Amino acid sequence: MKYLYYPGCSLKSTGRAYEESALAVTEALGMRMDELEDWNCCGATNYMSISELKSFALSGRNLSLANRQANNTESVSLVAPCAACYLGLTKAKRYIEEYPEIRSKVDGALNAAGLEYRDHVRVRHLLDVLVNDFDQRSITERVKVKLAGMKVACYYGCQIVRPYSEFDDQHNPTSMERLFKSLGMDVVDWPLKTRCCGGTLTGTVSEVGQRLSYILLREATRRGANVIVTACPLCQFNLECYQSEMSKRFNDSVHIPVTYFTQLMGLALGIPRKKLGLHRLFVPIPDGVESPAAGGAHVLA
Amino acid sequence: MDNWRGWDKISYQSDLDPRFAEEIASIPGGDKLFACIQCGTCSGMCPLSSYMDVTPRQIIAMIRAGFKGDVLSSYTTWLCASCYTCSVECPKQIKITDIMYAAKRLAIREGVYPKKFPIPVLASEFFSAVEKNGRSSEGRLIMKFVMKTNPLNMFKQAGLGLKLFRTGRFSIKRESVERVGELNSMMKFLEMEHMIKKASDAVGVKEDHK
Amino acid sequence: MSSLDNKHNGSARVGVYICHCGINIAGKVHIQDVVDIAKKLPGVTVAKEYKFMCSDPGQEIIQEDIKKGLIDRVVVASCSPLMHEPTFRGAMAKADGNPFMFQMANIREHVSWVTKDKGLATDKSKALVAAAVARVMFHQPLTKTQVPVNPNVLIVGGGIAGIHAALTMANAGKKVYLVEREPTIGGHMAKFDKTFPTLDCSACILTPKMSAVRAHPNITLWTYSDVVGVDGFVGNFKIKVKLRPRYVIEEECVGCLECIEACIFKHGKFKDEFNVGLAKRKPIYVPFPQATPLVAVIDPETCAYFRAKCKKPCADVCEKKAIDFNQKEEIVEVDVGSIILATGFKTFDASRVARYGYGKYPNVYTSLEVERLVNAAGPTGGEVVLANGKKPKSVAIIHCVGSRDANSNKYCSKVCCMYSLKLAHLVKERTEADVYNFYIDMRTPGKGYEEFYERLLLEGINFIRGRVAEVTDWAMTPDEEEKLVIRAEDTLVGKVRRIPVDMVVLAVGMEAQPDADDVRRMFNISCSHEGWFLERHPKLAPVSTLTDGVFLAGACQGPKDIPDSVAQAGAAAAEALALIDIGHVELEPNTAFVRDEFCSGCRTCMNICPFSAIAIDTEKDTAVVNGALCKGCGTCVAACPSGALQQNLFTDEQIFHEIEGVMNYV
Amino acid sequence: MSKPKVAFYWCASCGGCEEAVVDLHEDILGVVSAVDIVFWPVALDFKRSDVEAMKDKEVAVAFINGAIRSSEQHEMVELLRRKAQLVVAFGSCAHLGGIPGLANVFDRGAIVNQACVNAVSVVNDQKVLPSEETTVPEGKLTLPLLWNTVKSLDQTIDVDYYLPGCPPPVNLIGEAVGAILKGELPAKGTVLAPDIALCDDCVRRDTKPEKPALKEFFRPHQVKADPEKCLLAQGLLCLGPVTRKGCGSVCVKANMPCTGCMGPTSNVVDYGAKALSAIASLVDSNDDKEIAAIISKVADPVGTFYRYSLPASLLHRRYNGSTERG
Amino acid sequence: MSDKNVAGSDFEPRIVAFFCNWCTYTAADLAGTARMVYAPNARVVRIMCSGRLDPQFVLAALRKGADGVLIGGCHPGDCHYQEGNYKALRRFTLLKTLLAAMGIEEERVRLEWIAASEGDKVQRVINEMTEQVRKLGPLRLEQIHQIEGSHHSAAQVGKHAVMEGAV
Repeated sequence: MKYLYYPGCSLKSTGRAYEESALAVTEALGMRMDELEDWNCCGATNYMSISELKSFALSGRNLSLANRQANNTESVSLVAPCAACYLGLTKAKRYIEEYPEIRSKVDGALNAAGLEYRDHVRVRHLLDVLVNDFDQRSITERVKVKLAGMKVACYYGCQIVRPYSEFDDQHNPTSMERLFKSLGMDVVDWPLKTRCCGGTLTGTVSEVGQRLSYILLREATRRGANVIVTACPLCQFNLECYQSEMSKRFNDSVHIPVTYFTQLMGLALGIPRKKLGLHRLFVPIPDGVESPAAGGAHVLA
Repeated sequence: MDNWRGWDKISYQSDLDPRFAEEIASIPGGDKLFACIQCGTCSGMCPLSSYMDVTPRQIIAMIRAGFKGDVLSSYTTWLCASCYTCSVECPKQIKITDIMYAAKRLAIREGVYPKKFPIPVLASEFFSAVEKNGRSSEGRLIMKFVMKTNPLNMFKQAGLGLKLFRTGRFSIKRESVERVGELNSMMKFLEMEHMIKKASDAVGVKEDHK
Repeated sequence: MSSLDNKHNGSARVGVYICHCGINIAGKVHIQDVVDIAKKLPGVTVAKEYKFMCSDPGQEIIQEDIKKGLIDRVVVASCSPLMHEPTFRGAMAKADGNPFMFQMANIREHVSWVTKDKGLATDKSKALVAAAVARVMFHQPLTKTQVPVNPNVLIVGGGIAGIHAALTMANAGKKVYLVEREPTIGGHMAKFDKTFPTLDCSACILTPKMSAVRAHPNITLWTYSDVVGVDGFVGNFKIKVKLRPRYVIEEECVGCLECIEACIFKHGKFKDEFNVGLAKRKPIYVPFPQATPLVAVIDPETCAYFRAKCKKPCADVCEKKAIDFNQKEEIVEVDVGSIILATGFKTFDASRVARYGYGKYPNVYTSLEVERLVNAAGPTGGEVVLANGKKPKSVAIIHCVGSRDANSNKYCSKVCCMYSLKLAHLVKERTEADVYNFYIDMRTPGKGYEEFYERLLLEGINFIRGRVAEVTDWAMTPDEEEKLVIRAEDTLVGKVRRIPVDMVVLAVGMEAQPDADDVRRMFNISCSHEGWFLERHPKLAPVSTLTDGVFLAGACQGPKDIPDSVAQAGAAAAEALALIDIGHVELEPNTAFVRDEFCSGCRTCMNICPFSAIAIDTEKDTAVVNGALCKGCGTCVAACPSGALQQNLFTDEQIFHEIEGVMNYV
Repeated sequence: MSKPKVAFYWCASCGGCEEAVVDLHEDILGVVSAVDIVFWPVALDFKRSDVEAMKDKEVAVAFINGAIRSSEQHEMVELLRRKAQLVVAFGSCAHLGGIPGLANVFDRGAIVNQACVNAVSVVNDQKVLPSEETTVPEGKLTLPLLWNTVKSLDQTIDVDYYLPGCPPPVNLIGEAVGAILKGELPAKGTVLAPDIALCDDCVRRDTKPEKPALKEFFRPHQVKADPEKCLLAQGLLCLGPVTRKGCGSVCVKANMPCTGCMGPTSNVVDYGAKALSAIASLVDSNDDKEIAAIISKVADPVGTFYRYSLPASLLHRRYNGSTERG
Repeated sequence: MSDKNVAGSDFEPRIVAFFCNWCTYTAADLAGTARMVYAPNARVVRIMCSGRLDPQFVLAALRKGADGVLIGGCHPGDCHYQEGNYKALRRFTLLKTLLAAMGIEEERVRLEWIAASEGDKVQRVINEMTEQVRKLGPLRLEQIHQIEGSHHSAAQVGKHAVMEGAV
């Protein structure tokens, strides 16, 4: 299986820590993941509002580049850590392959640029790869640090499960919970793990968007979580960066660390905090939660 | 009675656009829209429906009935955060999120979206940046967006910006693909296709009238 | 191809009759054009059109032409042969023509109803008529064979439909074998407390019928049994029934239930299937006090004797020595002439709709569970209580769970609106809780049904038009704490509402039995998309199937309430009785036959006959077809390497000419 | 009364049919004494002009073997048709198209290229191909046109009777000639052989199981066939059940499966389709993958089922797609 | 029909459909009852069971001018005659290899399992096949043979195979 890394725009700016931790974790697991050369925007949510076809063509270019970079092999996964990119690419692939009229236009556009579309490339979310391509026991064995007292609320958000749930249950996904149990952490059951965080509304119509995020944070806290992990740069941004604003707006004290799932995972695997971009958090993971693990098997028990 | 602001709420058939539904339904898989039984699952599931001026269910009904103006100028479509909950739970498997997109595209094309509403502005800024450079530069996008919608917000958001800047999460560097030419050729091709289609549609319309 | 050229009966005189079927055909086909073409076809001596060929005057046109000697064979272009072939064959026979000198061209179902363009529909009709004419030229006079009908009947399923059919047949003096797989008959109806809209007690009207079945001299009742084999054909089925061991000798047991009392388990410990898991039973049990037969059954999975050879207090206490741990499964074989399938339905598995929280939140119930809760004979003695034993103060009833939903079942289950109203009434009556009914459309067509809806409206039940989005347990407001929260759009108001309740009732829809596909295979019938048994015609033959002699009753054919099930059971019984009354069935003469002079005895045919109807005549060294065993599929004919085997009504030359006919492009 | 005149002619054939006539041995003398052979290019020195000089219908019977695949053969058989009262298609090739008929899975271009350029034994660097007309200093030279499609005799001229077989069995030839001489002729178009399949007098028939179901097919070189048992029951594609008897089952007696040279019985329209149907009916599986696997063992279905009858089949020849027609 | 010009753009495929009486023919009736409009290009020949389908019928249809042949039978396991459809499948599998060798495109001869309840499948399959065959263009073997047989007057392919012995 060959992996190509599709960062998308956010992982190069607001989501830098996601990129840092994702690359650190995959490296620690011995997984090679080259960056897709000259990738472009996935044509996500906002783009779709203006031109659907152009959005598909943009994703078409990424898929076509991936195929070329993988020398046309049939077992290449284009790994997108960003949920919106994952959906943008998945949706484009589905529509291109399902609707001949879209296919012919995308083909035409790609040909005009000297590119060619092939069905081979699999679009994968990083979570899918880490949960399903690795034996969870081997991950347990690699745990170097025990994160005492961490009660994790796993937050999936929308777009890795909807509308296509390719690697997990649509209504009750459990991939992240399984992963964090393998990492020896307690997970909290909460019913809102796939409810929308508000997306870009937190910035555009903030009174609405932030309320959505606030509901999530409040319920997670109420259910005993002391850290939330996410698998999407926008979700992480919304849940973390507006906490002080929310506290004012909703007259409540909102204070809970929100990390990328790869950051907390990296911490358990013993990767230095800095390498995981943990210093970039607004709400830090408290110092001293780490203690050396007594060995993989013990963690499982 | 002083506060009574009466208006004629009746809708005349001549004010409706009977082709609106067909137009929206022409998106891939869009014809399922006609199967809607108005059960309201979409509105019930929608995390944003409580903030919308009309519910998603009503949007479908309005599209079907030809209330083009009301649909395109409503806030509902722009509040849709594309979480796809409605699409997944719809008992008739109507691709409601895609329909919202279709309505947004039409609103922009016809210039009838709620003008001062920030969301279409963000979408257009995002679109033009990506179309030009192939990537979005989040920092620049946010700045431009704030300038265009509510410059005063710049000060309100200064704290957040500063924090982002300090943690290395904010940059105003312009991001771009290397081979911009490739993208340009692709977009040109699609625009040509679009123009050809429009032209031929226009001819078709003319013949219809004869 | 010369084999297809002009080698028909030179003296053949074909009459072609084109039916308008009102405007059904005439609206889409230029009838006169078809008549004109027909007139030009070789062998055609008469070509006519008429408004309704199947009507008496229509049939008389054909009969007169036969009597006048104008024609000796007939083509009718009208509807499907599956619809009216018997009609026209009958008409020919009445005029002393041979009914098999007949061919139908299906220009309604296959043309006028499915074609948009009138010109194209006309062209297609012409071709189908040409094909029928080309083929009928090679028809030969044939006669039907008659076989007697065995007057016994098999009824599968002992719910209300099976019970009613069994009693109807038995009262008419026919021998009935009633097979039920549960330990008792009664089906779903036995679980209900009241029936809508009259609210009369379900048990009060059902149990007398159950007892009547048990007591009837003409009914053999096999409970805890399955049909495992079906062979033969209409009038002459051979049935194999497996009687599972219940470890209690049915003939000896008097139903005193002392054994249950004596069981080493002092209290029920295992899932009580009859109470849909709301109560516990012992390893030895009767499903409910009015079970029929009232004979205990031992579940070997849970009985301690089977697991550890413990003491046998149940056997010791039984004065009749009815308990027999050595009982073995038994296979009985019976001959019947007709079969009524009344295998019923199952309720939708509510856990498939994850967002309603069934299986996750203890106070989310299915409607069937609430039927047991409101039932005075149920696990709570008719008290509607929550998992913690308290009475609910507010109850939401969600309609259409597993119905009208492309993600589960597309169809409307037909009974849920009405039973939801009934449950709303009963819950309100028992608990005085606030009851909210969430519905998409309120469907109350039926005698007294709409009136019942009005009664509930007046009783103060809340009706909210909107399909519930989700049932959750996270609170937004203080009054939502510790409650189940319903989120739904009140579509009539146009607002999304959150309503906290104590109890949620999911009105689950009806689904085909999970083994319906195996059952239909065994009985050689079809299922619809949704898995319901397929009737022969949705309107005109709603209780018949495509397999002669097999009839349908009750919800195995589609969602039905009690009155509909009973009505259909009566109809199925009437169909079976009609068959028995005639006393014989006529078999289509479409059997295969060997032309000895061409048969080299190569045995290719013997290999593939599924009915072992072909043997070698050892004297002539040729194959011979046993006409009584041959079912007329024709697969041997297709295999015969030298064309020696042929099939009546489907000979090679008939089909070759029909092919040439359909290729008649004008 | 003069002796009836008889003509023999060969078209696209191997010459085996001519051998068969000679194989009549001393019986040929009887034939020769009873008839007057007026045309037999392979044995006697007659010219086309001799035939052209005859009156129409002057020849009592013309025996024509070989398939028809060139303009010359076509002209000759039309000429013989005019001159003869009866035409007998002699042997598999004239009857059904025969082995040369398998050329119908190719087209003329491919055949000429193979024969004149690509065949390993050919040296033709300039890739010179035969053409209908060539101009040389001495003038114009012409060659007959090779047809794109091989035809059976009755696809080119009207045929009265057929003598099947590759070559026709001697006894059938004798009986046919006898019948003609005596004027005891069956209906026109009859195949002059028994109208029943080979199994009818196959010595191995009784060894065939009641249900001859097969899980595997073999080609003759893959197994050592039991010389007593039904070949089909051993998985060998013996086409005896599909093929007219009359040959004396010589192949089966030699432990080789029947390949069908006698053609089908009169009830069968398309030999190959029927053979295919019968063989597929023996496949013992209901699983689509297993069925495909068993059937994949039938090598070269056209060559197997239409070895002698492709031109006379319903499909007649390979179809080259809608773009290449004309 | 407006397809006199066989190679022209207004080509209308001709499809002969052999439907088994119990499943597919009934399904076609159901499509009719439900008024499911579909392409008029397929014309149905009813046989009692797909097992009756002699491969000769397929070739005869093609020979007589069909551009495609559709065979419809009950789903595996559903045959009214226990396993006639499996026999059809065995013959069809072998026939397909033969047709491929004869240059007949795979899409022209199709076997479909269509249950009595699947009226919509009849509609879909016929529409789909009509379009596939339309894309392939005409087959029209009969016309090819006439063109190639222009050397002489009457093409008499299959002459030997006169059906004898009245049934």
